[in-house]
Amino acid sequence: MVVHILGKGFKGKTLIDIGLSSKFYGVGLQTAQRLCSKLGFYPSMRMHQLNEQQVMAITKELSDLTIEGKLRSVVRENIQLKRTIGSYAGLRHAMGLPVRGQRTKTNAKTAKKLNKLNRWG
Amino acid sequence: MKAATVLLRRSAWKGPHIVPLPIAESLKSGSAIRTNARSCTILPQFVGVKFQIHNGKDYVQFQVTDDMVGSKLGEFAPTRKSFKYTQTKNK
Amino acid sequence: MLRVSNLSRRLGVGSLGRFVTSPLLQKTPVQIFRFNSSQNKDVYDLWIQSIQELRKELNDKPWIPEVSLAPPGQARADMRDTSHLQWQPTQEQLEQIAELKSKPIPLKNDPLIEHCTNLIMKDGLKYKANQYLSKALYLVFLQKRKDPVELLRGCLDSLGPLCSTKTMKTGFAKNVTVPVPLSTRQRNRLAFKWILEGSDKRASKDFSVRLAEEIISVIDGKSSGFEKRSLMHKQAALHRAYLKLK
Amino acid sequence: MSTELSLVIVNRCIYFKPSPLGHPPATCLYPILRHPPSIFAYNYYVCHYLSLPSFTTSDQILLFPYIISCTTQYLPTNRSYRKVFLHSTMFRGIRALHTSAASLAEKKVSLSFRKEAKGFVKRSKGPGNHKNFINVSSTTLLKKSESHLPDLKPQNLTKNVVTNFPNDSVKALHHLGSFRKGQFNEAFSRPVSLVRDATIRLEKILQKALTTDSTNTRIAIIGESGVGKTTTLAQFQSMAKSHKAIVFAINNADNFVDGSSDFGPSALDTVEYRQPMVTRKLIKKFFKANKDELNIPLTEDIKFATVKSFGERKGKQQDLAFKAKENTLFDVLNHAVHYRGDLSHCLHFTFSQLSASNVPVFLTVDNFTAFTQNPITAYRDTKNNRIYFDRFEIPSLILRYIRGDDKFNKGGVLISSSGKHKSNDTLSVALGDKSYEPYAKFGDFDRKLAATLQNLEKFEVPSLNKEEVGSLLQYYLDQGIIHNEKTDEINFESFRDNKFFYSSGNPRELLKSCTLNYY
Repeated sequence: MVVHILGKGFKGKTLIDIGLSSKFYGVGLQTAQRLCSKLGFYPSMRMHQLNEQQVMAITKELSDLTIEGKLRSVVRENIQLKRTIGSYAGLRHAMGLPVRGQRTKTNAKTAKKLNKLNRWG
Repeated sequence: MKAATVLLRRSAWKGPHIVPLPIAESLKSGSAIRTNARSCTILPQFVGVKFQIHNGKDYVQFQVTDDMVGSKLGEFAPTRKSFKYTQTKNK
Repeated sequence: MLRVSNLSRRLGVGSLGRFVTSPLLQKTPVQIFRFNSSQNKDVYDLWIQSIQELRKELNDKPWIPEVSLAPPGQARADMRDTSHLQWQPTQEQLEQIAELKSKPIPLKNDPLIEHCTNLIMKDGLKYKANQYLSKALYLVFLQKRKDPVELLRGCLDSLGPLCSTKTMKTGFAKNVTVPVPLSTRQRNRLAFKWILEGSDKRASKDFSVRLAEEIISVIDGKSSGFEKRSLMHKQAALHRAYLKLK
Repeated sequence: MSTELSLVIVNRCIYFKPSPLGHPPATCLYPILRHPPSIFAYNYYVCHYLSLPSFTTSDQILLFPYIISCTTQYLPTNRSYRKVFLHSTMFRGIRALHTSAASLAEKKVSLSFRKEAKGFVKRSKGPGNHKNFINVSSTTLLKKSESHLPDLKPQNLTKNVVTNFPNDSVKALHHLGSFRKGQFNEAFSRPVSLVRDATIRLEKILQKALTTDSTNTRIAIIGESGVGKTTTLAQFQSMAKSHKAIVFAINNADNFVDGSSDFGPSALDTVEYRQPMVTRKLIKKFFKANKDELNIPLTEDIKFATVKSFGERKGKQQDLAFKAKENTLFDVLNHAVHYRGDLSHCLHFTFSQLSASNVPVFLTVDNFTAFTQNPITAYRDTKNNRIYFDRFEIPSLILRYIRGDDKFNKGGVLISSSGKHKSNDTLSVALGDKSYEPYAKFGDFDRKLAATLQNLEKFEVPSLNKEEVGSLLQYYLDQGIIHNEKTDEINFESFRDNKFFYSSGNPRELLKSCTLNYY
């Protein structure tokens, strides 16, 4: 049984807080737990136990948070701002190199993969 | 930007790191302030002032804008030059 | 250690753990909650005094076994006391000793179980391997209500191949495959390895359950190991021409 | 070998060099205790392994009792250390001297390692994947042995007799969940228990409780892990059922605090939260186990409101009222087990009716230490703060009966601690075993809870003594569950002594050493 929340599918046996924190960018375990407590879910409640109203409630709560696309655009804006004011951090983002003084002779793989002006992850 | 990262950088009781600079004079005369204090925090009062910040070799000039407030002066004067290979002709 | 227990005895204290119980405190629980320290002043004085004594004793004097190892209630232990050596065993006891001396010391473990445990064992985790085997044998017992060790022995006996084949170099032309008889240990090993292979194909998460299921299937004659056994026998029979009979 | 042993021999006494843990390292005892068929064999081994030339035969013969006394003296009192100690290499199966006459040949070193073994590989998928040892051994249809044992009857209890739970109560106990997995019940034809001193003491308590109100009988059963607290409680329940008493059993207090079932705001004024799923289960169990005794006329009315249900059954259930004097508690609960709505008012109603009636009622709570070890539950309120356990309906109900706010006219309250929970000071201070530590942290000591639990009377289940171990072993031998000994050749007394020493009188360890011990 698959439960769909905000267009994401969850296995029925998944714990709610763990499921939410694993699928949404910007929702960690703590946020997910807080959300579950707020909606009165018990700790070992699983996805398949959610009824329609509860799914709607989760959706509503999640839509109030800055997550996924919204959060990504915020991150992008911040990087863009750094670039436009000409700061060093912006420069490093543009070059695709580590921002905080890490070494670049070797490693720096993650930075080379992720650090872009149009950062996605 | 998260508030926490700003707050965690430095104890609040210390206040921002500031170096005495002739801000008022510069605003009047419009002349650039030449300084080596790269670690000085940019305050709202600095907006509009021209700075010449030492990058180890030269003095890089820029004008402070609203968005720069909160950064350090040194952030806007890169200290490293990227390596470029140029073919020498007269060998 | 003994000194500490002396101290605790002096205080009438059961243990010197984190929660020190003094006789004054050991009253009804209601009184515990209305605990008043001024009542127990003498107890604390005694406590501090004892601690000081102990510290002094430990720091001042060197480690003397006669004193430090004295039995409870004795100040010193006479290490040179040989009076107890005068003791003589009774005739009956001597007989019993003589009788026991003729008896060999028994083997620690059943050799078959030991062998199977070693076959299960991985990375030297013998205790774990034995736990798995013991649990499996218990499950076998529950299903069959017979001595599972004997059942396992029977299993290995029925599953173990009698002979195997071995490739020998002739020194010229091609190599030949020669049937060879197997020792009991070799038979047991092959049989138990087949049981393990069979158990690996089973679904349960718990190895002991898988092993038990496989052993039971061998007892019932359903295991795939029997095919392997007959294959091996067939192979040997095929090459019986090369059998060397001295 | 002699260097490894930190034994000091003074005045015919053996002292173990004290180690930081306060007990001798198990390896010290290992060579001596590995084969303890009799005193003389011990001495033989001592001679063999210690290779201390200064000993004469007479000394060696004297050694054994001292080893035993020293070992028991130094057996660590701390439970976890004790467990380590018992499970260490020393605590292994023993093969008596008589059983195998193998030669004294040197032990061969085995070179066959199964390197490609997949035995320890974690399996993830496939049918039957869920089966683990404890479930398979306790739930599959196994061949049962046959035995004819006397029944556990409160009228004629004889010490050291292995008994069946009688037919009239065993079904109820199964409903109540008094028999657990991991108790090795599957090894026997049906659950059995030994009549011990504790059983007889409990029977006296039961006799008293049948006539007095529940504030006179508030018992806390305590004891070390595996000592038989749950079994003793089951014996009590069985005897109570034989007296036609009503038993309300909560067989695992963990269910209320570990966050495994749902919760919601309670409709009652006195408590904040209800737990519908566990309430329903409890009522079902209670009803099934006590059907015969529930013909109690009601003193109040109770109404079950219409429940809106999904689909076709829409609105089918009407308001249903049970009236005082006309209906009985049986009618109410018979309706309640099929009722789809909230049952917490029914639970409270049941308890108020039980309190009002003159039938003896016993409330038993097993694994009660779930509350003391973790008074703050895994549940969280809407502000994400964890909830204290007495804010839930059923735990608060239990506490009310322990405190004496509510009481049964006849009967009692029994709680039992659990060996699996981390021990803290709350229960031991409340029962007077430990003194009150004013600076203890909340995690170690819950003052408020301890004040409530002061009302409980301590009932300690001790370890088995030698005679009890003997009668249990005799039963196991009769049932043929012991295979690591050749039973026909056993010198029973030495066998019993060995098992007694190794299990240190702990029934669970004893059973383990008999059933899961193939060496």
